[in-house]
Amino acid sequence: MNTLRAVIALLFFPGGLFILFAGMAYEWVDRKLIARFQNRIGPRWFQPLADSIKLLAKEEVIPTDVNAILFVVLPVIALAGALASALYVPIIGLEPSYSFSGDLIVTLYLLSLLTLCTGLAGANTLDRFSLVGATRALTQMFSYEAPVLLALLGPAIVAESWKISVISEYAKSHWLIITQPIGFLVAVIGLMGKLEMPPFDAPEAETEIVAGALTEYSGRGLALFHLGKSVELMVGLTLVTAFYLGGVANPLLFFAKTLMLLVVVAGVQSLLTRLRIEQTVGLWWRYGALLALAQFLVMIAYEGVA
Amino acid sequence: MQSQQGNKFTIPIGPQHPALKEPEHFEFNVDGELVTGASVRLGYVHRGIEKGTENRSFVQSMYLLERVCGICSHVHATAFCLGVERLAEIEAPPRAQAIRVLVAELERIHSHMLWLGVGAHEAGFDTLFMYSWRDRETVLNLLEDITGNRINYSTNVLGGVKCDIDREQAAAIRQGLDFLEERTTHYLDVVTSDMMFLRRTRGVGVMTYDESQRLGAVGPTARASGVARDLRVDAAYAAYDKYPVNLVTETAGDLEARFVVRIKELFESFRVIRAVLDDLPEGDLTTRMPRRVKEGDTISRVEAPRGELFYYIKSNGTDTAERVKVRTPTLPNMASVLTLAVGHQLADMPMILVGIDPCFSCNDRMVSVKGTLDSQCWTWEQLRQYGIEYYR
Amino acid sequence: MKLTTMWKDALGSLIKPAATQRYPFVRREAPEHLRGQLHWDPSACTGCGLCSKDCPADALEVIVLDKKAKRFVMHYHVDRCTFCAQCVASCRQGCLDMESDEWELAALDPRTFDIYYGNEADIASILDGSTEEEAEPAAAG
Amino acid sequence: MSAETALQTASELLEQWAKEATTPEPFRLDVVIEPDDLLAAVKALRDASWGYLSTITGVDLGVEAGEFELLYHFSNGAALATLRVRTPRDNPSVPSVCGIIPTATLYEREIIEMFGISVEGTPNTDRLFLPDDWPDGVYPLRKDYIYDDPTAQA
Repeated sequence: MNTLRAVIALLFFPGGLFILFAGMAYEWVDRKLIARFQNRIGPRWFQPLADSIKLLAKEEVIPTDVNAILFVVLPVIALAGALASALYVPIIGLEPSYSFSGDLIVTLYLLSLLTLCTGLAGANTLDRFSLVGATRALTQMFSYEAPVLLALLGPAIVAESWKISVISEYAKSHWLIITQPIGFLVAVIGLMGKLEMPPFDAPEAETEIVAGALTEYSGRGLALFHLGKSVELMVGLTLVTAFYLGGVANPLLFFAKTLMLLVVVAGVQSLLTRLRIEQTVGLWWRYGALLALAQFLVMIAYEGVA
Repeated sequence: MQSQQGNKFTIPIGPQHPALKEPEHFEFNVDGELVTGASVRLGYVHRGIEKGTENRSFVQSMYLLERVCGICSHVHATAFCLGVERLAEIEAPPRAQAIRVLVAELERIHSHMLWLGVGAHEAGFDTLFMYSWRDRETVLNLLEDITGNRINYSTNVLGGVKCDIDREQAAAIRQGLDFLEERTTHYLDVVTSDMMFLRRTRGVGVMTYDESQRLGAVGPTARASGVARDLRVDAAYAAYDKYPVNLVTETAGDLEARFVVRIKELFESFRVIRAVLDDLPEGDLTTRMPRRVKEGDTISRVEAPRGELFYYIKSNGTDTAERVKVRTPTLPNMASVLTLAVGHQLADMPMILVGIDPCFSCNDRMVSVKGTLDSQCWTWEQLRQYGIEYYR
Repeated sequence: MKLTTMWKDALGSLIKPAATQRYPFVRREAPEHLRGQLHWDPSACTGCGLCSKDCPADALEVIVLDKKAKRFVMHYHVDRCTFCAQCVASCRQGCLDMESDEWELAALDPRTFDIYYGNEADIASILDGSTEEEAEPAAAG
Repeated sequence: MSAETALQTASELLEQWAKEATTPEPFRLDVVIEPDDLLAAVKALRDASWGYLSTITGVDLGVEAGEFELLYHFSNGAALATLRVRTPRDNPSVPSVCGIIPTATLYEREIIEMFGISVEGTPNTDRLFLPDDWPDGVYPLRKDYIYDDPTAQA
């Protein structure tokens, strides 16, 4: 029975197919919202699915002078990392399928895998746009990773656990957005940086470096990277909601909360201008990291007093 | 101008690149994210227009020249018409001249709003891009209503204009302008107060007054550096002496100043169009134009949305021009871009390039198609055959 | 300096209908002066050929069958036409007109772009005469 | 400075090299000079900061005339000064003005490609407009160039 449960969890629900479709749904909502903010119609509901099917069905061109194995495997790892991370988070407010003490750290690293793979994929090809994109993607990763980690540490400390389920249980009774507003902000903005959404889309700034690290990817590889990104969007939103917006609860309410968060994220995306890479790094280290650290210290001091 | 030797890493931008919707090849040598050298290769859309005028009549040449540029087509036709009319010693009636000014200013609005969107898009601010292009539709619809075409209006004929403005159209234009004026005020606010956007424009790509003079920049690019250079003021053509334009200049010389100059010029355009509508002279639309034009040469200059447009027309006494030389405003401004590029961030390159409002097809006017096995030069018949085969 | 200046537009758009036009599902009415397909009224034509002479795109051919009997056929290549209306301006008899309602001219078959105006019998005689010429490139492709 | 005074200044500046000076149109001054005097004349205009170089026009006067004419157009507000330089068809050559006006390089490269006039001392002679495999020695804006078949010419 246990094996069957594992197979279902991995392939159908909440991992595997479900998370793929849910990720695409979130991507659609994101695109639709941005379109509406820009007074456009936006895509129809099946557009992300249609895009993925089309890309998957297309020929994948492997450039000469690249490591072909790496070229093919990297997108798979990226998607696998994103999918695996979904097993440890309370998707649509349900209990995570797997849970152990310290799963928060594992999840965070699984989520970073996508950026890492993107960077490697860019560095693997000889294309100049890819190289510049890879450099930028990795630079950006190093700038937001530390503040985000600090921001997510906050809930972990007050809940006194590294286990996602414990933290979200704690968050049910404590709306951490009120007690740790800076942490919430840093986490949301960090999520946007992770997903390379505007204004942090310098690594894939199309007017400068075409598609950044993924310029040489076409067909299947590109589809897998895109799917990975959609899944991460969903996982990231779930994580932030579970930690800061009242934890796991009624699935419908939980879903509504993630959607509200998505509206905010889409609004920020459509209203802000892209930052240059050095501006992004400056922003994170000068404000993001310091603020997160300040809040962290205040929290430790508070815990010490209490 | 040419690329510096000992380059480290060359980033090609174009001929196919999402930043430039027109084929042009730039090479930027970069050191990390810093640009250390820049060079350009034009000609990807060279259509042989200058040569083409040598075996076409003046009437046919006008339409060919109008297609030098898709955005500022009217100014090309106007420059050519004014030049040929001067050679033929006729003058278009006042009403025709006023309508030329009217369409030229509507075209300037269309061009500047297009540029505003492109500039915002290059900076990664797609919302401004979408809104400015949405509002640009207003002016395109007006142009369609007046001239019959959305672009390449073909308003001019030698000796006058084809289309008239009736009362209904005038009312529609006024209504459209009111809407645009309100929106333009808003956009001026956006480009001067949006913090994130200013981070990408303020102090970027600065061209000082002296540099601008030395490099011979023209149009809004020069005016953003404080150079008072505008042919509508300096050498009023068509009916600009009757409907004077106020010069708009800024002194900062950076990208923000270029945005501000262009948006402020929009207000001037609104004012001029209203002045034309208020005081549109009555009379004929055309005068009779002789088919043969007297021998001689003339220089015709008009202020295109991008700057000074220069036409040299030489006639040999037949109905065909001996030589037509076109110098579009992008060419002198291109020199300024390549000089400015050095020392800037790679991320700023598209912005600086777009800052001059480049129009590459304007630069390339001379017929070649890429893609045959042995030659890039195709004859017209081959080209036609290729097109037929391709779509069969 | 504000963090963002366009938030009003963005939020306002959420409740406004989209500016996108849903062509071809919803069609906007064409403006009165739109230049669409060229029409030729043979009654006043004198066969002077000014229209085809001035056409910058070689889109017009006036075929004179019999000048005295006013038997003219106009061969109009829609695919070459640039809709500049110079022919309309050049024609002194006012035979030419660009219709504003016929503007959706795209077609899959290139033959739809060859339009003949004139007396049907005349057109038939011209088509018979030129069949040999036109058959050749078709056979080659 | 009004256009009249500007033209007055220009004609005084260029007087010593002028073989012939005409005013074909209002606000225009055409000065015919020798190719050897070109640099000095351009420098004189430049030093007096008289306008800017609008463009360089090349004109093929025809095979019979046996000459090319280059027109250096300087603009200063409404005033236009044109330096006319003639060079023989069999060995066309003019000095480069890039030393004085660096931005002239794009115009000079166009002249080189389109007319095959050698511009002595221009910093860059790479192809600017024509395709990479355009045959050498074929110059499209010359009058004896046949439009239909560019590859057949030599």
